[in-house]
Amino acid sequence: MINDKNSQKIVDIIQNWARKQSIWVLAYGTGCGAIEIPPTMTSRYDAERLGVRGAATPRQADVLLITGYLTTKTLKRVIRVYEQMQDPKYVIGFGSCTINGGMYYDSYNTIKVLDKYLPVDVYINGCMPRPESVLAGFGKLQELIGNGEANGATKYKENLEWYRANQKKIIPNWVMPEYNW
Amino acid sequence: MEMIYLIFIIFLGGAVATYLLGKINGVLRDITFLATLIVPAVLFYTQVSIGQTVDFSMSGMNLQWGITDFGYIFAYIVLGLGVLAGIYAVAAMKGKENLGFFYSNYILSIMAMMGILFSRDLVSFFIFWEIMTWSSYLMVVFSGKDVQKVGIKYFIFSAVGAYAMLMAIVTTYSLTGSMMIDSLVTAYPGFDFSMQLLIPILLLIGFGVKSAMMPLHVWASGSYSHAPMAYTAVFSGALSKMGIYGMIIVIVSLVSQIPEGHWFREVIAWLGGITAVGGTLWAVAQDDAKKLLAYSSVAQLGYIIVGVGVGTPLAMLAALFMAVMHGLFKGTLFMAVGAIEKQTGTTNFTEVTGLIRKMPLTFLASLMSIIALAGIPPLGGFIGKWMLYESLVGSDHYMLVIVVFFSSTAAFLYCYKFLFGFFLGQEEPEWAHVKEAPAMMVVPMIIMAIGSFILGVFPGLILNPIDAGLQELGYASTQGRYWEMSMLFNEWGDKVVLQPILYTIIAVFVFFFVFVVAKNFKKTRYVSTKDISSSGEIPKAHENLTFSRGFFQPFLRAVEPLMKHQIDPLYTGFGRGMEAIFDFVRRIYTGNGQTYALYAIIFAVLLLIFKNQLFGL
Amino acid sequence: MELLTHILGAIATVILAFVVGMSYGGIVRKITARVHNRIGPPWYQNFIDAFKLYGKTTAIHHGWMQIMGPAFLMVSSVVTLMFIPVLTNGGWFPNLNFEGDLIFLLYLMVFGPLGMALGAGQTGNPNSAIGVTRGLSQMVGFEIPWVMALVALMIQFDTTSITGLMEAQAQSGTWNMFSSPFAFIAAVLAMLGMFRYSPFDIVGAPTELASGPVSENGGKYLFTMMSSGSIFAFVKLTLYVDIFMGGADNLVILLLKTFSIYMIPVLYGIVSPRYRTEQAIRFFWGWPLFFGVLALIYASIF
Amino acid sequence: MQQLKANLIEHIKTSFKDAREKDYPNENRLDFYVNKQCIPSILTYAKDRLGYIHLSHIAIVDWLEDGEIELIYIIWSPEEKIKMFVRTRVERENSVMPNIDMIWRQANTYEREFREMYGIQFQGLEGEQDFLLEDWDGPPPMRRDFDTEAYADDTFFHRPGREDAQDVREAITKRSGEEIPDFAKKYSR
Repeated sequence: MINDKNSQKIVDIIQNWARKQSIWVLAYGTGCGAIEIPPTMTSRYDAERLGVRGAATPRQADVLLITGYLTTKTLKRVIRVYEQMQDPKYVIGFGSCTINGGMYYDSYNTIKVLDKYLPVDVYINGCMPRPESVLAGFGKLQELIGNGEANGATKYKENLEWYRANQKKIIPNWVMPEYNW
Repeated sequence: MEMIYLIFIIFLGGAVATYLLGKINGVLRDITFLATLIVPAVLFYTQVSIGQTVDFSMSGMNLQWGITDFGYIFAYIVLGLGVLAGIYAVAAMKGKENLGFFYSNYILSIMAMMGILFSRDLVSFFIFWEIMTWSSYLMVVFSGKDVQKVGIKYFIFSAVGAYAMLMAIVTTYSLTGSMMIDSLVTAYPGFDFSMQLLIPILLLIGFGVKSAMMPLHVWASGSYSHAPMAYTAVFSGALSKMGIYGMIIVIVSLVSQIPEGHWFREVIAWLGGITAVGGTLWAVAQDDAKKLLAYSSVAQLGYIIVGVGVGTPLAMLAALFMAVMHGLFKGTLFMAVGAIEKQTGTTNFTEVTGLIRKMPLTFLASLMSIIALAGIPPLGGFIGKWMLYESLVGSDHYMLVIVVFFSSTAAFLYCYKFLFGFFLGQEEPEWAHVKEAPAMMVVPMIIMAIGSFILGVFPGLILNPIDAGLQELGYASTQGRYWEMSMLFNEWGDKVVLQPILYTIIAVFVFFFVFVVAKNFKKTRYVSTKDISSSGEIPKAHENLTFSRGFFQPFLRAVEPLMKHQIDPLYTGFGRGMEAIFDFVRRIYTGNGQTYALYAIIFAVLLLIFKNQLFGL
Repeated sequence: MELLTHILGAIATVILAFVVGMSYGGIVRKITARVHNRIGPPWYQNFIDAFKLYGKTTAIHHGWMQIMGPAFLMVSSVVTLMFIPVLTNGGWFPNLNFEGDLIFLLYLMVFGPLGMALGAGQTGNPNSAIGVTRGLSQMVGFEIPWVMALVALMIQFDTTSITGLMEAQAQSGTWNMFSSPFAFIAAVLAMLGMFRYSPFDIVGAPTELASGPVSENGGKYLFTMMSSGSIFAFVKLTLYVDIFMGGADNLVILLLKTFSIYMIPVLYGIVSPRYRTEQAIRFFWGWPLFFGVLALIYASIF
Repeated sequence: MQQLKANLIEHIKTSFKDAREKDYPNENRLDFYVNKQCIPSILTYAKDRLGYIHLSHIAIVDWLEDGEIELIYIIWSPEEKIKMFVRTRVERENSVMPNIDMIWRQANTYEREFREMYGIQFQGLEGEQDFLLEDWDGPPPMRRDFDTEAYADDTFFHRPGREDAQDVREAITKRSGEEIPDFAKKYSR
């Protein structure tokens, strides 16, 4: 009964519903994007009504919200934070900088394409994206989770070598604990 | 031959033999040492019956030895702790120098304590008391560190206590013409009031020093932390209880006979309460485990003194139960500190961290003892605390119960500090090599921890002899009224039933253990304590992230006004003043013949001037 | 058979406490949101969060003690619940109401936080330990007025058991909050600290301490802590209702009374900033202590 | 003010023979070129004798055409209210500057930054670990001959579609037929 595929499916549906309704966000506030988070959370836009809520540490968080450009120095920390998060976990790339480098397209120390290094589930476009688009992004993520399509973490796990190769290319001194869960 | 003599002969002979064998062979010495502890203990429990006495005469004084019901309780503590700590000591002191001296001293201490419990007359009581003091003094200075500061402090306070006691004994003899404790008790109500006040106060100074009562506790922190830990377990666990033993006899048998005794007891109870608060607050402020436990001992003895001072049957039960429990858990904790000191070489919380995975059994014993110390059910410390509170509330000591409660709540702080400081927190590579202590050290700790667990569920086991002892002191039987095998009642008949509580806790625990913890634990994998969420940073191996300095700083800031007043400076000031006077006196002797001649002339002149007044001519 | 009903009743009590505590938590979030002029999450949001946390994988541990910590907390909450008379006449929840008394309860309630503190210590995160030390220090602060209030009640009614206090209230016909008002005030002021809403929430301050003791715990650990926290909240509220408001005859009255008393720390907390630890301690040793002393004097005179 | 300035110049010129004054119209400013070996001594002298107790800034200019790098130590005397610029030039390649962080502790931060960003070495500079650039193995990035775009192209991934550099406004015009106002056209590419 428990190992029955159909019952597992039902459990998945319920769990996906719960995951969708309860999104605890760890905002990695690099760059200017962090300033868009307070209005999103406070009374004007009130993300909490959608179940979106801040988490204090990566262990508790579901969503890693990367708000802006990542230098090679911060990328190391972001990878670390992402690997400390517990499954199921999602990544939202926030702002143009995470998509294609934005205004830092020719900078010598910021990465341009986040999804080469971390599995991004949802991108929120804009420089900066307004709180409305942030909410839209969360809505999209909820939709993906509800359909069981937000499987970035699985992708990361399966293609770990590819991601590692990309990461190590710009972080030559690689000292990081093993990632094996 | 009388069994009582035999016990003492074994003790004495063992002490000498261990000392001598210590020069020849280590193994033989250890075996003799353990035998000297275990054989008398076995003899005592099997052959000596309560009430059995031996009389003899020495230089014209009649002396009497024999064990009473009341002394029997303390004999449990002394012999039980003595044997277990002795086994521990053999492993703990291995490789130290001058061990024969240590062991024979240890045996002498145990013998002296047994002697105190056996003494039915004041002379042998005093002699054994002095042997105890001397042997413990030699233990305090055994390590040879800070002898000036710590040893002298202990020595001076013990000496003052002993002189006070001697004065009381001599006064008693001059008043009654007998050295028997019983005759003092019977003659006491007939004394005049100043004597009725003087004798207990003098005796209490003597006993208060050993039981670290408030103004006389100054020696305790230093001495407890400087003696070898194997001995401190006995020092704090059993030896300090001798002060309690004497104190109970003084307060219950003597002072309670007169109407003013009520106020006397109140003062003692409040002194105990202040001792508890002061000891606790200073314990919270310590960074060294030995010091922390030393101050904690002072605080715990404070609770016992509160119980003794209040003196209702329930309070006496509480005090004696706590005395037994304190021997158990504080002995374990001192042993644990000794084990950690042996394995790491330091006892400072700011240096040692993260030993839980290296010394799991020591941690387990410490955890159980700490739970007992904090008074959390279902371990034994709770029983004593519960009875103390109920007795305080029941006997209208409303402010005192708040004071005691404050102290015991603040005790959680140092309890956590002890566990966190040593066992939890970051695992530093510096201590990666640390192994669990040898079995001979761990087993006594575990036995005692289990003992405090059993007493927490079946307090009747130890309340039974306590009850017999209290009846000896003139209390009515309390069994059925205040306690049963695993039930407690207060003055108003409200009860705590311990067994269902234990079963509930075990049932819920097992449920979570099986269904949540164990299942989870298997599925998860261990990560080191460097793998923590520290803002995405990866702490390097040498980066020390342990939080151990200024551990309770906010709390200490809040209670700063309470801790501003210390008794130490007063004593130091007194000492300085005396020194100044002596110094002045010394200056008279300049060593110069001219000056002496001048003195003689001045003296003659003064004689001449005042001769009329002096000689009435 | 009797044992079976007892066990079933106990399970029912735990479920009730869990549901009520969780719902209250959700309602508090809603109320907080309304005070902030937000819409806020639905009242059942806490259930969703808990379910999601339970569904998360928990792949790591820092040692036995980290897992035992939440278990300690849960055991403490459940066992404490067993000793609280949920309804005045025992009713459906007989449990162990008559086996313990208030002082026993005071010490039992410390069991969980201590175990939790050990669990937090095992993780090795300095923030956890800092949070724990703050929590323990704060506890010393609020326990004093709280114990004063309890002692005042004990000497007023010559009993230390909760059922005894409830019977005394039933006999006199007035609630203790009216017959011994100072004790009630002291206890309520102590309750502000006990629930750890602001201004006394420095223990798990999310931004400066990274949520303190729970900072290394996610997934199932956090689920266990969250649910036992909810049960514990229900325990405390029921205890207050039992000893100050005469208990409750049925569930509706119980819910009404607990909710109304729950609103005191919640509404005070919503509009308050945060105290530092020593400020919090001094707060409790100010007016609450004064009312505690008044309560003691009042109780020993009358 | 002029008198004061003249005094200061004289003081410095008598003490340091190779100091060349750089004329500058601003009246509360002194400007010198000195040799790099003189830097610690002239700064110490200014700090101890002339009351220039405050190091405002250390500026750096990359004179690519001259093959030199110029360091400008800007110090300030709160009593005389005159800024002093002490300039020195060193070779771009393989040059070692004297270290002044024992005179002003805060100079350490500037010097570590210059070391990383311009590749200038300082004698006996503390702090071997990386300061701003972690894991950097390229050339010093703030030099003028460092081609940041080429480096970025070389090192990082780029998202396709980025290179065409289309004007957003034109793209919108094409898509939805919106007119671009005349004044805006000159900004379009």
